[in-house]
Amino acid sequence: MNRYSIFSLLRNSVNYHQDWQRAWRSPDPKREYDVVIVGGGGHGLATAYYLAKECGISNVAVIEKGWIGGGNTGRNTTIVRSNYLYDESAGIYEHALKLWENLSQDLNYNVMFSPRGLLHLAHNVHDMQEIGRRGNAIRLNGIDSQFLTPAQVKEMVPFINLECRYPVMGALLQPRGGTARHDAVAWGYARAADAMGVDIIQNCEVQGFKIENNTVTGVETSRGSISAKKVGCVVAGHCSVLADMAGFRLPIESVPLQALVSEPIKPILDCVVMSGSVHAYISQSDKGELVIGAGSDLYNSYSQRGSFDVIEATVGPVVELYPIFSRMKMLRQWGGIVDVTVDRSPILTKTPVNNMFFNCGWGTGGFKATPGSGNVFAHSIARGDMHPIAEPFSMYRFISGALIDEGAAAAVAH
Amino acid sequence: MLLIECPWCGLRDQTEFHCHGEAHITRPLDPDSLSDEEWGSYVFFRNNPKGLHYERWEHSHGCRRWFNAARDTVTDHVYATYKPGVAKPEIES
Amino acid sequence: MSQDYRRDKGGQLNRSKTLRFWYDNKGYEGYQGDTLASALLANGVHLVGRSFKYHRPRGIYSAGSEEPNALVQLESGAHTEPNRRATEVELYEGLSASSQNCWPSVGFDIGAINSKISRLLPAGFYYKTFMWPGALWTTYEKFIRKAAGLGKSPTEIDPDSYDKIHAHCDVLIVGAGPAGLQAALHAGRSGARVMLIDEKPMFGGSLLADSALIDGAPADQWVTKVINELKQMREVTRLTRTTVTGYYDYNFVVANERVNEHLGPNRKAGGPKERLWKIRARQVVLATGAIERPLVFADSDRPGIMLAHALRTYVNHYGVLPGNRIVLITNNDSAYHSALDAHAAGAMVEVIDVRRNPSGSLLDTAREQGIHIHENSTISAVDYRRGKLRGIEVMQLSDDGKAVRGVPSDLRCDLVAVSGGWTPTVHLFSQGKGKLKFLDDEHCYVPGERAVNNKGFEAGSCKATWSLPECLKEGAIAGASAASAAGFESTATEDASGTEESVYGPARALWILPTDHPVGRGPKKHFHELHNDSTVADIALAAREGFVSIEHLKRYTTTGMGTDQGKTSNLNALTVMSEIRDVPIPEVGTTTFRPPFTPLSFGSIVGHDRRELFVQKRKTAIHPWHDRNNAVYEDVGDWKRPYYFPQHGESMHDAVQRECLAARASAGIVDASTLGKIDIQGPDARRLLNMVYTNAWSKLAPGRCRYGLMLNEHGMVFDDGVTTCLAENHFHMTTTTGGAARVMGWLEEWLQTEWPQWQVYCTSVTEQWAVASITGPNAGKLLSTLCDQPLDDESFPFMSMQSFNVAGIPARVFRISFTGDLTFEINVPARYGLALWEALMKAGRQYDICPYGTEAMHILRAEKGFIIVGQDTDGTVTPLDLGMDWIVSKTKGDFLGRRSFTRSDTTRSDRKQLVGLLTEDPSFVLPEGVHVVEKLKDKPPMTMLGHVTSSYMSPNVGRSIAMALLKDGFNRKGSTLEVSLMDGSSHKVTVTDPVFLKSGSE
Amino acid sequence: MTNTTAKDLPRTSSCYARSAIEGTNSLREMDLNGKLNIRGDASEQKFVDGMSQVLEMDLPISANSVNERGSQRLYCLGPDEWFLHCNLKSTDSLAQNLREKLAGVHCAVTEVSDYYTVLRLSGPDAEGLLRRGTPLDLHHGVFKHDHTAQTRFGHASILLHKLAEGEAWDIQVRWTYAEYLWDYLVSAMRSL
Ligand SMILES: Cc1cc2nc3c(=O)[nH]c(=O)nc-3n(C[C@H](O)[C@H](O)[C@H](O)COP(=O)(O)OP(=O)(O)OC[C@H]3O[C@@H](n4cnc5c(N)ncnc54)[C@H](O)[C@@H]3O)c2cc1C
Ligand SMILES: NC(=O)c1ccc[n+]([C@@H]2O[C@H](COP(=O)([O-])OP(=O)(O)OC[C@H]3O[C@@H](n4cnc5c(N)ncnc54)[C@H](O)[C@@H]3O)[C@@H](O)[C@H]2O)c1
Ligand SMILES: Cc1cc2nc3c(=O)[nH]c(=O)nc-3n(C[C@H](O)[C@H](O)[C@H](O)COP(=O)(O)O)c2cc1C
Ligand SMILES: [Zn+2]
Repeated sequence: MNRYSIFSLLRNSVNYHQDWQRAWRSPDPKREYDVVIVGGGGHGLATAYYLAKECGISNVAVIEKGWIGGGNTGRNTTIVRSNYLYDESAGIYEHALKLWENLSQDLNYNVMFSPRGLLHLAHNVHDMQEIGRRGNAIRLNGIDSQFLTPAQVKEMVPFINLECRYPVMGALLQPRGGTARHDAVAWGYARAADAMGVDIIQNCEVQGFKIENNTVTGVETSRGSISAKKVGCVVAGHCSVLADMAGFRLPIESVPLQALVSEPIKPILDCVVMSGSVHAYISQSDKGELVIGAGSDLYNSYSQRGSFDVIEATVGPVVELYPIFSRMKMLRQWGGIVDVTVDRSPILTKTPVNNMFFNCGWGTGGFKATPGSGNVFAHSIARGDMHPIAEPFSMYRFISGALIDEGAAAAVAH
Repeated sequence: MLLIECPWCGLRDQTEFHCHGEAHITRPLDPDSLSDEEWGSYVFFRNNPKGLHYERWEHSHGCRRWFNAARDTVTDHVYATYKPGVAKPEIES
Repeated sequence: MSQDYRRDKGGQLNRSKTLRFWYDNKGYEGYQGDTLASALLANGVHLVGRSFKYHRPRGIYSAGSEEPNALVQLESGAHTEPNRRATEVELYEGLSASSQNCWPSVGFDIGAINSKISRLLPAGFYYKTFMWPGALWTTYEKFIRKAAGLGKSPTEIDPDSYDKIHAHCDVLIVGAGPAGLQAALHAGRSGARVMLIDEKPMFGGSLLADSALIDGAPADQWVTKVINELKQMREVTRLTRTTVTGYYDYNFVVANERVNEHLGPNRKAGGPKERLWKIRARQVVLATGAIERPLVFADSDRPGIMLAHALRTYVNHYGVLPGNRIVLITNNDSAYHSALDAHAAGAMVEVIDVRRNPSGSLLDTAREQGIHIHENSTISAVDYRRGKLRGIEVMQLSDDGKAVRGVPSDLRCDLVAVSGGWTPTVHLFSQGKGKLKFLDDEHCYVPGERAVNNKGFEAGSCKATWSLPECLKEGAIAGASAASAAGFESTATEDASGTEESVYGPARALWILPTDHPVGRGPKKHFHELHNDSTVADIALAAREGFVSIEHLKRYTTTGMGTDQGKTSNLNALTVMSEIRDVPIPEVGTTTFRPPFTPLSFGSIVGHDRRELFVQKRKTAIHPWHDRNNAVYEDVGDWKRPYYFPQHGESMHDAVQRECLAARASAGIVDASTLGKIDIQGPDARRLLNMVYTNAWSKLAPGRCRYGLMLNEHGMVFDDGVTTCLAENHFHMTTTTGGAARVMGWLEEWLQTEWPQWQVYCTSVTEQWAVASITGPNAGKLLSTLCDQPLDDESFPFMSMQSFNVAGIPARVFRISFTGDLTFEINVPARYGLALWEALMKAGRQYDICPYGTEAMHILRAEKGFIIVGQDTDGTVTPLDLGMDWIVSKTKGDFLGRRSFTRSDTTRSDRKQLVGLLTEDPSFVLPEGVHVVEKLKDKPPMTMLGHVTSSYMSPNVGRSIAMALLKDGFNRKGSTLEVSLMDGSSHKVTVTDPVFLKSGSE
Repeated sequence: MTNTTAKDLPRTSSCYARSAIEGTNSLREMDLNGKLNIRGDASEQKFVDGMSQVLEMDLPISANSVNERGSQRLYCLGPDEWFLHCNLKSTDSLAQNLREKLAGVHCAVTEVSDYYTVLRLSGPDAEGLLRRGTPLDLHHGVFKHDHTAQTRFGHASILLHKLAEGEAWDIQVRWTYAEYLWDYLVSAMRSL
């Protein structure tokens, strides 16, 4: 692997960049792998990377039906934070955040992780209670969190309308929260995994599983049959489709979630601001667009787009909270297919089929977990048993009742 | 933006409706006789198919009646809507 | 300044109306009918901005919404808007605009240093560097951020208003060029409801720049005739200055009308700046035309280089000849129209044709006019110095067109026009989920199969129909067919037939033109994408590095991601990639077309839903009194509820303490109107209650009330309230304020989908009733002054309801209590709410009646250990966790959520349970949300046992009180734990029962 | 004992505090009238007969249709739901009569006079103004005189009734949304 640095950039510029290697190979699938990962999103690629790097398993294929990063990894609003309420959630998201902090160096790929600070606004008494509870829990889990007064919010975001329909009463700040460059995460993991021997196979759709004695032995794909000792499915919005192929169901529904960007402008918003009650999630990318998370349509869909009224219901709150943006323009809107669980927590799990593992249910907020999720999932697959951080997220919690109900408790997305 | 035919009010804009997920899930008559798996499956587990989906809609800004729809989750095409209690129509997709 | 480049005649301008405007603080003049771009060109200004990445000087490239370059900051202050395309901004008196992305000026821009080090900044360079040392990234990032972006966001509040409207039609026609006009005419004649929409200020499309004859007369005369006929049709709506921005499912189309922005910020007319149309059409005819495709040659991004059709538009439509010595470079015939028109307008014109031995009638005409044609040639260099295009170098092409031969010759010129043929405008078709197909002969994508729900037709050059007579014919057929499909009788007629046909020879499939060094390996740059500064070399690099998927290519090079979304560049990017990969273009694929077609203002999307109309404020019937009495409000859902009533500058704390004391000392009154209320009737009403509540309802007698908890099927509490039996089969249910709609929905869901045969009806009556709740030891005495009803325990026991007149108003009075003291909840029809309240206040004067708000209400209930669903519960709490086993019937059989109790996690004995907490220091009030730990450690992480859900200073208990959800809480009663505070300190607490006030009558 | 009589009391909606808008287009809140929500089974003859006898009119039986007699209007809202507008004073007695007449029939009569209020919008632009908030097709060829529909206006659910004559519409709305609706229509008038 060419190492990336300012020096290699200088060296290559002499030759008009003719000598750069492929970031990852484009191999034909082998007949057999130790582990097949289905789904080349951030989570799947990270899983492969950590399998090779930390678990000594590099005979791994990542099988992607389209282009890597083309699922939700490539269409999310890039918010990264770890300030979740429950210990289990704090465990996995903080594990991820710690990995984010050195990810560019680890991968030798600049994923532009930008801990620029992340604000959750509280707009009513209930919100204040919610951030009070969460902020305190986060702190006791050893994670940074601060309460801000409206005046302090104003200092960070001078043009905010504190006196909006639901006045800003306070906020929860996670200084280490921020954003990362979504595409780079997929590419960086792919490149680093590839360098350790992982085969990344694009344009290859898994269409079925080979299952003998209730044990998975491989996958059937649009490019033929591939054997595998173990299979990890990390296909986000498509997890129910894969589960169906394996003969079981998941407590998941796939719904459209939209986002939009404005035209690029010079820097004006230097932190991430989220509001549940005035439903606005906004940050500004390094390229200059305002990146705005929209809501989801509450019907199942695999169409990768949603309704226009969701866009209206997204831009309304943005203008209410930030009236100066009224003359800004939407440049592009798009949608993703998010895999939503009832308790708004992910599923990392063994399944009714031996040697088959699922990592899904990240719904509207799994980008931030990418490194942590890939890491513990890799270890779980390697051990054949769930990593302690992943353990509570088993699909069987929906049978025992041990939900990790971030949804009910906090009702904040992303 | 769907156009949905309320069985009572006719074709209406999607924004008059709410979707309430998968249809034809019957509540077990005797929950006590169910294992935890069976109960969990009834409460939480869903088909979530890619393609034809039978689902419940409510004409919330109209007659406030619930009804069922057969819709393709890939094209978002609504094949049919029908009153509750009616058997699911066979759809060739 | 004079308009040196203005032609003496021609153009659809109002030359009698001179408009003054400012660009970069310099004054200019133009005419009414100009765009900012045409007026600048009339004044010889080409350089209008700096590019995104390399800060290269850029000029006006097109004459329409596809403009990638000429983006300006329009106006300043509250009216400012970034990234406006000068080619679309209509000129008005006093217009002021400035260039973007440059400092100190567009002519001399420090950022242009990027251009000097451009070799270091290939596509994706930032992924490869800025990683060392890790800690410095945030510093690097600041510089990167500053360098990126284009214009500036407004920083003042938008003074304009925006409108939004729904529309329905039988046939919607997008685009009013020859095809669209014909379609409108034919659909309109059938009597169908037609909408004709075009983004330009006037109808006519490409005819506005055309010198063609239709039916023997100049095209604009035909346009006028058609518009006049359309004006006569009552069912035809015509919208100019309106861009169709999105095509969604089921022919739902969004269009943005710029209502009066062309009048400038100081519009006299008033009215909205923009209007958003949300259209449902039965049939959608797309007649969106085509966009000219550029040729890419060395440094073809320089100011003074523009699309050939733009040149024609400026000459014919705007009466501007933007250069005197013009070189036109083309790979096709159609560009010769531009050469001829420019020539006719007085320019010296030469043509560089990349084809070998091109021929055809247009070329013959050109030659006849003395226009020199350099065959099989290209531009190998551009001479742009000191802000001006000065000339070019011409070289011969090799046979395969991939290299240049011979020696360059210089050609002096001040304008270069380019044409690489045309790309059909298929954006909307594709947004509407239509499948595109690639036409090999025409080298472009055209509409293929439509999505099943988006019915309609396409016509004209948006499907690669280039000849005018054909466009006219297709338009007629599309309009007539759409009308028929919508149920109207219609056939296409042969009018507008006598139109002269231009015959076009084949184009040469060559778009990336070589220079004297290999493309991408030398000082000259080939920009296929002007907006984001993406070069052919970038594509090659991306391919080399494995970003071969077109979607990867886009994201790696950012090609097509600018404000123009690659309207002029996308097909060239595909072509380059297809050559590199050596696969046909369809195999390369396209990126996804997404709305909006052109950027859509937030203001327009929001429309009326701003400020007071953002979310309705719901107020109770008693609100006017609250307003008069200084209430501070709390937002609960969309309701405004009095939070407390401060007197004479009291603090919130003081007011609330006073209210709490007064309520228990004598009498308090609270507005409880917002509680949800549902009227339930029918023989199966009890059955329903038995299913939705945890306790038993079979025996509740008429006139009696009972408290109930509602669970979801997970077994978790989601609402509570008191339900009263009004008559044997008739109940009045109350819900929490926030839960009203949810509970109503819950009941309807079960009744309509699971138990339709049950005989029971539910009707929401929340706003039917205004509710004043009086509480305190004197509540009864007070009430008795307003009614003739005996109120003693015997005649009106606790948990019962009676109907009688209060203050002469027919009322339902409930003796129930949320304070633990004697309480009467008086419900009257909402129209009497205020009168009731006023009567109670008047009668209560002798008892020092004290109105209190929600905060005091919360304290009063907490003193008695009553829960608030949503505060002391959070969707993970069962009735057993609340210590409310008494409310869970063991005998009545099944109810919703019951089965979930016996799952392994729900039966754990160490679940979080609701307890009371007493602080060691009675004057210390725990912040809500703090967590309880066994023992504070000196640093996190620490094991949390639970959190404080409610916490107050209780004046009646005389100390602080709190409730908490605590792991294994019931077993911990009596023990001492610690609460960890945000500042790192801790406070000792004792776990107790959550009932703090033992006194109180109910 | 203080006694307040019903008739001199203010009415519910906060719009009453506003004076009607008169001009090319006018908007006002109607005086409070009586309203009954009636649920029942249209396939049950006793119900149908009882209803028509008490109300002295035919029961409209398809959703979004209306019958009128004197000051009484009976809207059919859905398969088992009707809405009666009547004289405020006769509400009680009508409700009483219905309950008596329909005794033994499974049905529900609920007074909701105060739950809703009615705004009347009229004028040449009335349809255009309504289109600012409702997604329904209100074109005269589709939504005819004396048509009714339950639909949406902005965030509010409404019952829309195009009166038998002229460009006039009655909009029934939960009264706590009336102010919002009013303000919205005023905002719409400004953008004509
Ligand atoms: C609009 C939007 C905004 C969001 N905002 C945020 C945010 O701000 N912060 C945050 O943390 N999260 C956010 N999320 C969620 C986040 O994007 C996802 O949780 C996360 O990216 C999931 O990553 P993944 O790798 O699991 O899935 P994906 O990236 O979706 O990858 C799954 C891959 O599996 C492939 N696949 C599917 N089926 C098959 C098959 N049969 N064979 C082979 N391959 C298959 C797919 O093509 C896809 O590439 C957002 C999501 C959306 C849609
Ligand atoms: N000689 C050639 O090769 C060649 C090539 C292209 C076009 N033409 C000529 O151009 C004409 C094509 O006629 P036509 O009617 O198909 O197209 P047109 O270009 O005349 O009209 C299209 C219209 O659609 C409008 N439009 C496009 N997208 C829109 C949107 N999203 N919202 C609102 N308006 C939108 C444009 O403003 C334009 O006015 C013919 O005269 C044809 O001969 C010739
Ligand atoms: C964080 C982020 C920033 C984006 N910025 C831009 C942008 O500046 N310009 C643009 O055209 N699209 C931008 N996009 C949207 C993508 O073009 C694209 O719509 C998205 O990745 C979904 O893919 P699809 O539209 O091809 O389905 C951005 C997407 C994300 C996730
Ligand atoms: Zn309906």
